[in-house]
Amino acid sequence: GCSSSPAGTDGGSGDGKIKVGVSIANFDDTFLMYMKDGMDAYAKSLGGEVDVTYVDAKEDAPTQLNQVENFISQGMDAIIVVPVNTQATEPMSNSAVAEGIPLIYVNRVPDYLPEGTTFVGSESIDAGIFQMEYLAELLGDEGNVVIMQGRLDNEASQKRTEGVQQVVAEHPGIEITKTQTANWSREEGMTLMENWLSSGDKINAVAANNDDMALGAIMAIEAAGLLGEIFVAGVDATPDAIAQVEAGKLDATVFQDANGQGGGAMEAAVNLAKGNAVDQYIWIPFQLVTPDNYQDFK
Amino acid sequence: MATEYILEMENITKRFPGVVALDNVQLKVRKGTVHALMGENGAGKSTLMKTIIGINQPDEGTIKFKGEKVEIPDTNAALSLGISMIHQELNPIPHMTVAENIFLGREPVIGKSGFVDKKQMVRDAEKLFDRLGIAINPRVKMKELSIANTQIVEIAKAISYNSDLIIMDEPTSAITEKEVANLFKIIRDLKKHEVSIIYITHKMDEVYKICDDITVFRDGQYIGSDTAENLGKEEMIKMMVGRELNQVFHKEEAEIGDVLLSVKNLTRKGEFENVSFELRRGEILGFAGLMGAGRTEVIECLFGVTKADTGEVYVQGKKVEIKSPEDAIKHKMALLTEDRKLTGCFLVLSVKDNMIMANIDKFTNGLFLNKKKIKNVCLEEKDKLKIKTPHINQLIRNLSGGNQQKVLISRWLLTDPEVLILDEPTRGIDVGAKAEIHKLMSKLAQQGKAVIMISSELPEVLGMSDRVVVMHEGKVTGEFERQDVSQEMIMKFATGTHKDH
Amino acid sequence: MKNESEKKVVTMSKDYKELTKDIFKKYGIVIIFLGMVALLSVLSPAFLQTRNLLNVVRQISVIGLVAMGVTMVIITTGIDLSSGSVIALSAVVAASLAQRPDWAAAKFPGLTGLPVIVPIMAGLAVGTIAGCINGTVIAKTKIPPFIATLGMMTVARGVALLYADGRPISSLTESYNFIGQGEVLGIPFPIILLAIMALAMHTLLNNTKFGRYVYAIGGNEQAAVVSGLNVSKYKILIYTIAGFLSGMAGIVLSARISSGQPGLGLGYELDAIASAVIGGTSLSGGIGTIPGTIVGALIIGVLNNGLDLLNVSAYWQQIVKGLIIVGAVILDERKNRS
Amino acid sequence: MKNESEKKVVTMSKDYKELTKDIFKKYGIVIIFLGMVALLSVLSPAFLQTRNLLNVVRQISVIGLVAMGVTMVIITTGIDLSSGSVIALSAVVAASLAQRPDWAAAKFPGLTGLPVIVPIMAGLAVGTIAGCINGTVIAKTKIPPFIATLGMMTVARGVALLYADGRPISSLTESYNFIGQGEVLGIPFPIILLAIMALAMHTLLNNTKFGRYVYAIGGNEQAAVVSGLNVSKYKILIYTIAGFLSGMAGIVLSARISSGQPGLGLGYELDAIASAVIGGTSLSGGIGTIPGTIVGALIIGVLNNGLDLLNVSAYWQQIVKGLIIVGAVILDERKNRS
Ligand SMILES: Nc1ncnc2c1ncn2[C@@H]1O[C@H](COP(=O)(O)OP(=O)(O)OP(=O)(O)O)[C@@H](O)[C@H]1O
Ligand SMILES: Nc1ncnc2c1ncn2[C@@H]1O[C@H](COP(=O)(O)OP(=O)(O)OP(=O)(O)O)[C@@H](O)[C@H]1O
Ligand SMILES: [Mg+2]
Ligand SMILES: [Mg+2]
Repeated sequence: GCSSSPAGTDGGSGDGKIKVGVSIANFDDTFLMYMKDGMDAYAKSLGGEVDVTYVDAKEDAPTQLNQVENFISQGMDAIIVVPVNTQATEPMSNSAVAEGIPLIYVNRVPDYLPEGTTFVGSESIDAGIFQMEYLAELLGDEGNVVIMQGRLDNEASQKRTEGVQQVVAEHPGIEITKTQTANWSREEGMTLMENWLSSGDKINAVAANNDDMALGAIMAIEAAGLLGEIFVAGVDATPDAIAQVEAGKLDATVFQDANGQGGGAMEAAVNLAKGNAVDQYIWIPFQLVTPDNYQDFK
Repeated sequence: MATEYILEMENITKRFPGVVALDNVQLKVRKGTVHALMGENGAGKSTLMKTIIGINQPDEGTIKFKGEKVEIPDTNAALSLGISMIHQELNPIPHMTVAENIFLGREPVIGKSGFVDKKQMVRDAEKLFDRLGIAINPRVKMKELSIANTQIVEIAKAISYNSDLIIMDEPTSAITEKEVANLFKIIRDLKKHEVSIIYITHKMDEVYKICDDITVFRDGQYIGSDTAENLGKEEMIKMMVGRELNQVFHKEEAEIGDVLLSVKNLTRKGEFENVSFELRRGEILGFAGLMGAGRTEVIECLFGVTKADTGEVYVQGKKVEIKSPEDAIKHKMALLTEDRKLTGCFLVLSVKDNMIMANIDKFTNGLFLNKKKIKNVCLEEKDKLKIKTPHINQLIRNLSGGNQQKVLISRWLLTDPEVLILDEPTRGIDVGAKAEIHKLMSKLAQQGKAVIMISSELPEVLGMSDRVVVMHEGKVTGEFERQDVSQEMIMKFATGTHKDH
Repeated sequence: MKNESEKKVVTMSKDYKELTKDIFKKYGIVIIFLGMVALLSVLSPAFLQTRNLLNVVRQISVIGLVAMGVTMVIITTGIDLSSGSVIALSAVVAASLAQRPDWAAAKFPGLTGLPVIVPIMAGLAVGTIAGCINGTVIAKTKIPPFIATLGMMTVARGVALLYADGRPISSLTESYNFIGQGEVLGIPFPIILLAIMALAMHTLLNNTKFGRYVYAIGGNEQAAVVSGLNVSKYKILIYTIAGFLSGMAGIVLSARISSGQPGLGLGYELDAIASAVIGGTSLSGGIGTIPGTIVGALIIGVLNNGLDLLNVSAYWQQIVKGLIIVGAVILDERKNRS
Repeated sequence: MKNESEKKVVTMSKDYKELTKDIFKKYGIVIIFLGMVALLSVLSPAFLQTRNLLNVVRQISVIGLVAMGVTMVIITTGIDLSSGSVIALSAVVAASLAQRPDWAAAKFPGLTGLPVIVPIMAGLAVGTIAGCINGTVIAKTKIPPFIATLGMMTVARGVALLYADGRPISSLTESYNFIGQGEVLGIPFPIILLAIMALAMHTLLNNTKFGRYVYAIGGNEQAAVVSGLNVSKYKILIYTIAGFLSGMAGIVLSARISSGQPGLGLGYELDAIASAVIGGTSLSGGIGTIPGTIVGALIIGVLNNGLDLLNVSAYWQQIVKGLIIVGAVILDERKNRS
């Protein structure tokens, strides 16, 4: 990969500690919290060397921009951002680059990644692709698939949905019959599935944009006595989801290496703050979790 | 010369759900006269006035103004025709100044900029007040004014439109004799300028002091019209109530007993100072004074609505702490407040709920309400006070003002009070009902209870009280036994001029 | 006298004439609701199936519980923006005490497998305390309920996140899950709970002194004070009951999804307020009923369900939902709710 | 007459005594705000730097714009829940007409590189129309503003999502971005815009007939009606202006992040209402000022900024923020806002 040289850092603030500001898209998001754990763990592993500030952007791009501006005026040595939206990163990238503060994006790839900024994470669309390819296999290349989307304006939701759609397009026997949002929520996933099942339309598989919605769908399916007749796949590989894979209720989920992404981002931040060079794109791939390999992810 | 009418209303009918408020009525007002519109509470007077000012649309009938048939879809239309109105329900905008209230919708602007000329507005208000002999600062907010001054502002506002026809719906319900006299002076002056006035009141004497013609309604129907000269008071009242009515006050002697309530040196800084008085069983104690004398403040403080700075209250000889109306009610006191709308009615609740609210405990079986008892008692009260409402589940806000007042009185009667405090109890109440309330007061006194009555109608104070306390600017200036008191004396002490000799 | 009786007859006959109009006025929202049901059963054959109808009611049971408390609060001219967050807080607290012993990642490894009454009491207590704080702040400091409960909305969500460290608390005991998923005689338990609470709340508002006082405080607070009501005390009680119901909703919700999550209930406060207002509760106080609110919640529930059944696309669902809610309130003739 | 003047003297002397108390009563919230600023500058040296202060004001400029419209609406006893969604709708529409010609994924490939006035007018028009619909529905059908604007909130969000197909509309022209990111004489453009609009709105409310009518309608609608005001007309106008300001906020916001997104502005309505109420606007109508609202918005802005500067953890931020907002309103003595 191409490497970026850190632009004019002084290698830490007055007291010798490296100050890192982290703006996370949403603290209500379970996956992102596991990623935060990864960052924390890495920072702690360095002893008292790093001083980290976490802020919650509450899924609002302008709030995130405010937070990055605040970090800049606080004189952070590096800034880590889990972008709310990858197409709204231009102003913060420009501000950080202009001030010579290294900016590391995690988890979601911004469209605009100028010199001086870095990305750590995976391709969102892959999650949908992995998930759907496995479902297609289970379906034997025919049947009706329904998609449960996350928040409609949310990028991960759109990319994962796109991934599912791409795979379905390659399988003429499979049809997407319904696409609807359950806003990342287990409760809404359950409600939506109940309503879909009520409608009496044939459903063979559910591709959910995250695990919580998938788990909600499973509960509705189980209540309707259809467990085993409808395949369900989620994304994130949360502990709850792994437990359901183990129980044989969830057919698949996609492991996104929260720890790896979080730790990787923090590592990059510390390195850049110290003036060391890192790759501009640090890829941490998705992995499919199925009953065959769930033990590796427990 | 044929009589020239400024307003001719014919065959007006107005229905509300469950009520025919106006049934084919008529009203003809001669130019440059004061026309009294008389009738009991709920006769339909206000309803008719609201059709003139464009708030109500009549279901049937025609309105001619200055000889031409007119449609009045909204108030704006009425105002531009040259009709303005003093509403029975006062309508202040509390957080705006007096001047802003008066000139709402007609603000003077600076040039053509659309910017309000606030200074000019205040000057205009001052000019208006000067002309009308009113001493109110136009810069203060409406909420600072007493209810009496609020009414005066509304009078001034209606007059300031320079209309050809001014409707006055009970303009004197909240003000005292002094201001009434001033209002009459203004009215005479307006008459000289050919302004016509429709005058609604429940104070019979006012009619003969100021009005030229009289029209009487009863139960939404037109009963008749005549000139004030031709139509005598007894005859008019008979037309209003449909039967003979004895006009003297129903003061019946009661045995005066022990001291029931005694108030010592009650003070609330800025409102009243060192107010002391005693109240005995069987007594009706009148409170007289000009507006702003602080009578309302005293009894609201006594009742625990506000907190006293210093002073003591004794009930049956025992010192009591009254920190809230709840405490006062526990000590068997009851207070009919002065401001019906603000502190009296639960407007969106039914007549029934309004009646029982101060004493629900009386209507419960254990945890639950005894709805049957509530219904029976309320129906009884409705009959007793002749409250005009289609049913007791009617919302109180749909009742006429006087009938609302009756509902509130029965609320307090239902608490079985030992001390009944009435602040302007007959405000807006018709002659018949007034007599009923007076009878009731006498009856309570005879039962060994006691009544405090604040009233700005001197004849009422003189007619009903065993003793009269007179207040002036927050201080008690005099106290008189029934036999020693006269109207002149009260006025002297109420204006503070008793010290001048 | 003759006139009197004549007049009564006139009034009566008119009454009969206007009876239909009056019925629509009084039951307008019910009729609108029935219209929606009729339309949906034509459009989607699945709609009227028992199973789907049970679904709808089960789905609204959480909002229904919250909306009843909110109704009472709104009747007193208050508002409760904190219900969604209180749901979350009660859900995580209750869930943390209802975890299965076999779950490795239990929040309190020493406190698993407790009798179901423990998490239930804990969840209800959390809601009750939150409500009591709301009520006390509002009654004692006289700040607007909007601000007080907005504060609680933020604080309770923060505490829920802190308590759960942003993560779901899962793997709950069967007996706890029963609250959200169980059935009694074929009727889902949340529905039974909603019905019982609705009956209790309706009785409370309609047949008790407390109920009359709620309406009185909303109708005219100053008049209530003068009538001898201890308004502060009742306000505290009212918000406390609302908090209790939110706490119960949090338990039902977490039991329904077998997981207490700090993000639960987001935006539920608006749905609850909307249910109350659609059902005829006046935001200027003094007016509102429990049956009305339940119909309001049903309208929202039927709408969500129906649009899913009809497979209306996600974006359009929002648009249609907004229009129908406004339309229903416009058609409803009881207008004085603002 | 003698008595009158005597009484005035009494009042005057009392006035002098209570002057300090009165000042706190009137400017309490400003003093609280200054207290917060003082505390923060002690706790965090970064806080008082010009750059940080400009940050704060720039950050509140969007909420400030919306809150001014909301203030006017609340003064009339109304409420506007739709502002957040209207922001999003105006942002996506404006952004779709402000895309750079070199951008392959442009929404309207034929309509790129237009003069900046086109997207601005489009964004403002969207907001104005939405506001006008709000106002018309409220004035003509008499349904509660809460429901009408709740409907608009859902509908506008749905339309924004539909229009943008859920995706951000990015790569906007430099001249458009200037609105959100530009500076004039070192002062960020959004601040200048906020200042100009605040001045205009303050003048409108304070010095024009229209302003008097806003207060009159809120203070006592019946009184406004009997004074011959066309209340419907003014209500429509008031909501229209609020919509216009939300539209403007949408433009500033999208220009600030160089992207129009259908998820923008979520929850901003609550922040805007909170700003107005913290600033002294009474939810029961008739009271409220633009300077007060700006101070309210500044308190929220300073709080967000300060908590970030002090490195308060995210969960605690919510808790602290909730407590401080409630605390500020409690300390503020102007209580009659409920
Ligand atoms: N909006 C309304 N809805 C239903 N009934 C109404 C309404 N307004 C007035 N009424 C009824 O119409 C009748 C006439 O009322 P109105 O206010 O005109 O009486 P009034 O003669 O002015 O009495 P008062 O002397 O007490 O003021 C009453 O029976 C009243 O209950
Ligand atoms: N809300 C208020 N704010 C400030 N001053 C008030 C307020 N209410 C009343 N006052 C003042 O208190 C004094 C007494 O009020 P009020 O006129 O009610 O007395 P009153 O003796 O009850 O007279 P009346 O019963 O004839 O109206 C007046 O000077 C009045 O201006
Ligand atoms: Mg009347
Ligand atoms: Mg008085």
